[in-house]
Amino acid sequence: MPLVVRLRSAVCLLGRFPALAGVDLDVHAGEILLLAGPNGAGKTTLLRLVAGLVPLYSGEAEVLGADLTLDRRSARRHLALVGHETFCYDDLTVRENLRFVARASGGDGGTVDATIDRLGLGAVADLTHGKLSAGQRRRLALGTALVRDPELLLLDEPHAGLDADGRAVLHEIVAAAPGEGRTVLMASHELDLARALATREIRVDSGRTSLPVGGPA
Amino acid sequence: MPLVVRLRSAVCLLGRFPALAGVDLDVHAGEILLLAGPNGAGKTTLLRLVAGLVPLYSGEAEVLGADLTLDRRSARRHLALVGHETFCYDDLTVRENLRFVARASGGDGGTVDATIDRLGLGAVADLTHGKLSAGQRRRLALGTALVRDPELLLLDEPHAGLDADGRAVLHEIVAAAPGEGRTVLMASHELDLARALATREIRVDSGRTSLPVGGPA
Amino acid sequence: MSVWREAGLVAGKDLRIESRSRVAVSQILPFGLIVILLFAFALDPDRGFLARVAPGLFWIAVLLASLLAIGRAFQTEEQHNARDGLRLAGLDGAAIFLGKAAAIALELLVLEAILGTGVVLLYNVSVHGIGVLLLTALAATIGLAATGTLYGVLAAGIRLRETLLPLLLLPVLAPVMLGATRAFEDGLEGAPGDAWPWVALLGIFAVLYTAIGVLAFGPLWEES
Amino acid sequence: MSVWREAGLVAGKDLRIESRSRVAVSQILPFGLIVILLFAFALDPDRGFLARVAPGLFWIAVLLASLLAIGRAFQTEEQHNARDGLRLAGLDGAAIFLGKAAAIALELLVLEAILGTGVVLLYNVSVHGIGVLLLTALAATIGLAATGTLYGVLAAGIRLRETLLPLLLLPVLAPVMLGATRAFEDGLEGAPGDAWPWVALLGIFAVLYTAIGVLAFGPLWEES
Amino acid sequence: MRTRDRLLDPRLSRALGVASLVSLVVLALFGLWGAPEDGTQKEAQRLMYLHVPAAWLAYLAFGVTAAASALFLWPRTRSLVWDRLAGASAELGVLFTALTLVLGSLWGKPVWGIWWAWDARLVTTAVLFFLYLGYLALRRIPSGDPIGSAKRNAIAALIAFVDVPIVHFSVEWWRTLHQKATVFNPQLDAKIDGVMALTLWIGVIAFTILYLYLLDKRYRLASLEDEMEEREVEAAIAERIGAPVEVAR
Ligand code: HEM
Ligand SMILES: Nc1ncnc2c1ncn2[C@@H]1O[C@H](COP(=O)(O)OP(=O)(O)OP(=O)(O)O)[C@@H](O)[C@H]1O
Ligand SMILES: Nc1ncnc2c1ncn2[C@@H]1O[C@H](COP(=O)(O)OP(=O)(O)OP(=O)(O)O)[C@@H](O)[C@H]1O
Ligand SMILES: [Mg+2]
Ligand SMILES: [Mg+2]
Repeated sequence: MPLVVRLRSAVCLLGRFPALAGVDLDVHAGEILLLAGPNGAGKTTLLRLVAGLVPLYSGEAEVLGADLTLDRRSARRHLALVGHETFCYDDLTVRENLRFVARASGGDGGTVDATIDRLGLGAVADLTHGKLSAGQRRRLALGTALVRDPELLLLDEPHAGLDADGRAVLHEIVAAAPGEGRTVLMASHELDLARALATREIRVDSGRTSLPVGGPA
Repeated sequence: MPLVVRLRSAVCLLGRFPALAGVDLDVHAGEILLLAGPNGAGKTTLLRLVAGLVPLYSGEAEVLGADLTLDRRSARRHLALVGHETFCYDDLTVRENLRFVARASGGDGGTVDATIDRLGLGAVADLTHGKLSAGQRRRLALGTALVRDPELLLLDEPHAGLDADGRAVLHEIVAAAPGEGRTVLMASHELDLARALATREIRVDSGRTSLPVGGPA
Repeated sequence: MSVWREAGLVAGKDLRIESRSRVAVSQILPFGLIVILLFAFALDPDRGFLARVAPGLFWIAVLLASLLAIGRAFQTEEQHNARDGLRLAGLDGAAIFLGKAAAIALELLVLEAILGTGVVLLYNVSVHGIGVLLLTALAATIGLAATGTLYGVLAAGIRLRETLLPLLLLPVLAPVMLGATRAFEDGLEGAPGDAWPWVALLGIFAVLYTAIGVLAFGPLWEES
Repeated sequence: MSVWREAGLVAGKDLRIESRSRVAVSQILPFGLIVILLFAFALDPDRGFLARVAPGLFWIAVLLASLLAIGRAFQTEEQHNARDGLRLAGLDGAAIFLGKAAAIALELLVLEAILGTGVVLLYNVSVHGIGVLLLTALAATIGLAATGTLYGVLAAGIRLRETLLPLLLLPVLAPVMLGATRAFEDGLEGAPGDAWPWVALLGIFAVLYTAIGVLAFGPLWEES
Repeated sequence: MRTRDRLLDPRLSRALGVASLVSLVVLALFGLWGAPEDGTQKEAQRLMYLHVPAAWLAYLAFGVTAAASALFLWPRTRSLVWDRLAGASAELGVLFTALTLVLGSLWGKPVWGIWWAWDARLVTTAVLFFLYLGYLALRRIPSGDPIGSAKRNAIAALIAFVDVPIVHFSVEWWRTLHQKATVFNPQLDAKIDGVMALTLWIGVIAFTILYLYLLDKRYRLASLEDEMEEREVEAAIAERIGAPVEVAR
């Protein structure tokens, strides 16, 4: 199976601090890979590197066949990131935010209503982002990733802030991903929930990936 | 035992939306009370009302003996809130942020170093808030609450973003609270972890509190 | 998807946000009007050179208001890191540039029309050579919007954009302001012949910066 | 804890944030200098009235720069909702007001010294009556800082503070600007006698707004 | 909170409406034919009978706003009635200020040869206009706390009122193109022809009646708006609650 992500001795600097200090990582198509590790380990930085949002300082990085040092845009087109922030506009409604992302990614916005239903955002679909509660925002963030129908789904602590119902929806989405042709790379501190989903787990610590824990290699 | 929080038909508007639509709540001294409920139920609004950060539209609210409609300041002095945001300055370091809060609350900053140790922030104590990872920020937010040595501790999803180690620290802090003369009011979606701590649980839904679930009344 | 469709999408989004928040209409416009009032006050009307310096003051007011408008256009991208979302969407850099610049230019044109009316009434200016004035305003506005958008992205992502942007922009926009002022002066003095070189200069500036923007915005946007 | 200690704490925090981020030094100051340059451009030095209108232009530049400084002082309170943290700390409203205003006034005084030097050099102004000028600047600065802080909190918490603040502040500050301009004119023309009423007016304004601030800031801060 | 929902008895209000109509007609008769033509300004001077009352009524309206705001801030008289009154009066004040500016400009063209001059009186009046526009903008910002935002509004109104004396004394403090105070001069010794003075006073009375009438109407509108908002909120609460929930303590 082809490699979706391939990192070799990848180093990323935040300011002058090596948030990633030489990471090696292979992610295979169809995997659900869990990144676990303590606060400040570099999980968020790793996901942002793969998404092409922070630059590579040294080493090699290939995502969806594109070399990140040469061409970040073509990889970005086919992946989606749910980060600590929502990437949404405060003055647009839930529906408008989703439609904008869908159309900007080249779609026609036809899946927006289905996504709103799937995420249980029906009641707040016409409320602007600025008025949403923390959990409603997390659901919307998940929605903006789904409407793009990505090949690679990057999730940064997707459980945080979601209620039981939201977690069930998240579980269902991630579990269905391989069947829909998606690969998932997920950082989480909800180890029990995340492990129930993951096909493999990798530990990130002090800006390095260390021996994989559990799951098939 | 005296009532720490007493709400009667409390209504709070966000814009024109009744985020709290008539809440009755009694919190007794020394309790660890868990607020559970779906996304958008009004938990954050309830905590912010008790903290005197959102105004009461109608109803009665008394916190630590002070009537919130007349005097929010004197209640605020003796409580602390760990909210979705950190209330910190991006350009101040962890230590400076903690020292400012401690001194602004009338203390002399003598407990700052101990708090840094307790929360495992030693390695980043001289890093500015802007550079912290998500979990490090949550720890700092917890720290700003602790240095104030509050009688009433309000926690809004304190588990979110914390790693295993951070959760252990949180657990220890909350469990020790009654012994240190603190009352705790906590909203959380990590029900297993939170229930292990709580002495009582109340469900919040659609801006109302409903029947208590589990725990002694 | 064509660049034009993408540009339309971005411009539509920005204009919709403006129609919700009404920052330009209810805040930037009054700001411009008040600046015009202040100038008049500071320059002591008795001495009677207000009408003579009206073009310069008008363009300073437009410039200051447009700094606010540009700041606002990039502020919306920074809340909740929307900029990262836009980068992930994979829109063409040229399209983002054209869309944002078009939205800003539209807002500025409305602003100029109203501020211009204000200046004419308040500074007691008699209007001649309306054609020259309109062309000047159009060329200058395109220049302002293109440069502003380009520099807006240079300053974007920097935590202090709000205060840094004016610093970056003012020196670059000084020539636009100078050219537009001279063209307005000549136009108002009934010497449109003298104005044309200035209009041409503004036109060149507008084309130049639009071209630079179309080419450079993509890479800048990706890196910022 | 005394009001003065609390005010010192707040001022110290704000000045420390400034010393880290250097917004005032590296961005607001250059902005002011560029505005002064722009005026020179727009008002065409050949006609030779730059020196005469120098006081007015100086105070407009100071005013615009101080809008930025005030905006910045409240922007720091809005990141991560720091304002809520400050409210929870239970500081006295008067102390917060005095602390923030003092920090702003200090920054503005430095700014004025440098911009003033710039104006003298660029506009070719000859300086007389330095005593009047210094007193004027002091009174006007206190007035600017007090009013700015008071209005800063009126607009605080409103999502569009950045653009609303200038709108609210400019009309209130117009009299300060006028008074300071006239006092500078009289001072520079070597007629300090004419300047004193203006200085007195500025003094009254400063005292009045400081008093209003000390009384009103608390309730405003609590409600906003 | 229950508050007074009308300012005046409806019959009194109706009477005021009629009275303001009648007095405006009398003013027109006196202003256009009764009062003598001015020696130097000719017919243009007749604008005074509108311009000056408009300016004074603007002062009065802002004064009422300030007084009502102070009454709101005073804990013993705190009531939303004062907030509503302050808002209604400020709107009328802005209206009268706009009228003063427009009429002054119309008058300036024939007399001074220009629509607008950079004169202290004119500029401070314009500043006044913008100041209260800002105040009205501030009032419109929604908040879930009627008392809290009323407090904020009240403080803003008191700050803004500082400009009113500045407008009045501007002609004394600065050399101005605009006329110095002739009626309310520092000596309180009106220097004005008898019939002219009478006409001016008719204008002031007519405008005052009109102001009271409009104030009552605007207050009524505001209280209806508040009532409607209250009902909307109650409906929203009922909707949020949906089926009755068992309440826990
Ligand atoms: C846009 C232009 C003008 C504005 C904004 C303006 C504003 C005002 C204001 C605010 C007042 C009230 C003063 C007070 O009692 O405190 C006033 C009064 C008056 N104005 Fe004007 N005015 C303007 C133009 C004119 C013109 C063109 C004339 C005639 C030459 C004029 C003649 C007067 C007179 C006679 C009074 C009454 C003075 C007194 O007895 O106090 N105004 N104006
Ligand atoms: N400019 C800087 N100087 C020094 N250290 C920095 C700087 N910027 C970021 N850091 C550090 O880099 C690391 C970034 O970690 P990252 O956000 O990737 O962690 P994470 O694994 O996502 O943690 P969390 O679980 O808390 O979200 C943190 O330890 C942070 O303190
Ligand atoms: N202006 C508004 N108009 C309508 N609804 C609003 C407005 N502002 C907030 N809301 C709604 O008010 C509710 C606020 O809920 P709150 O943030 O207290 O929820 P929560 O229980 O903390 O949820 P979460 O678990 O997601 O954090 C949300 O349902 C939100 O959609
Ligand atoms: Mg992280
Ligand atoms: Mg919440």
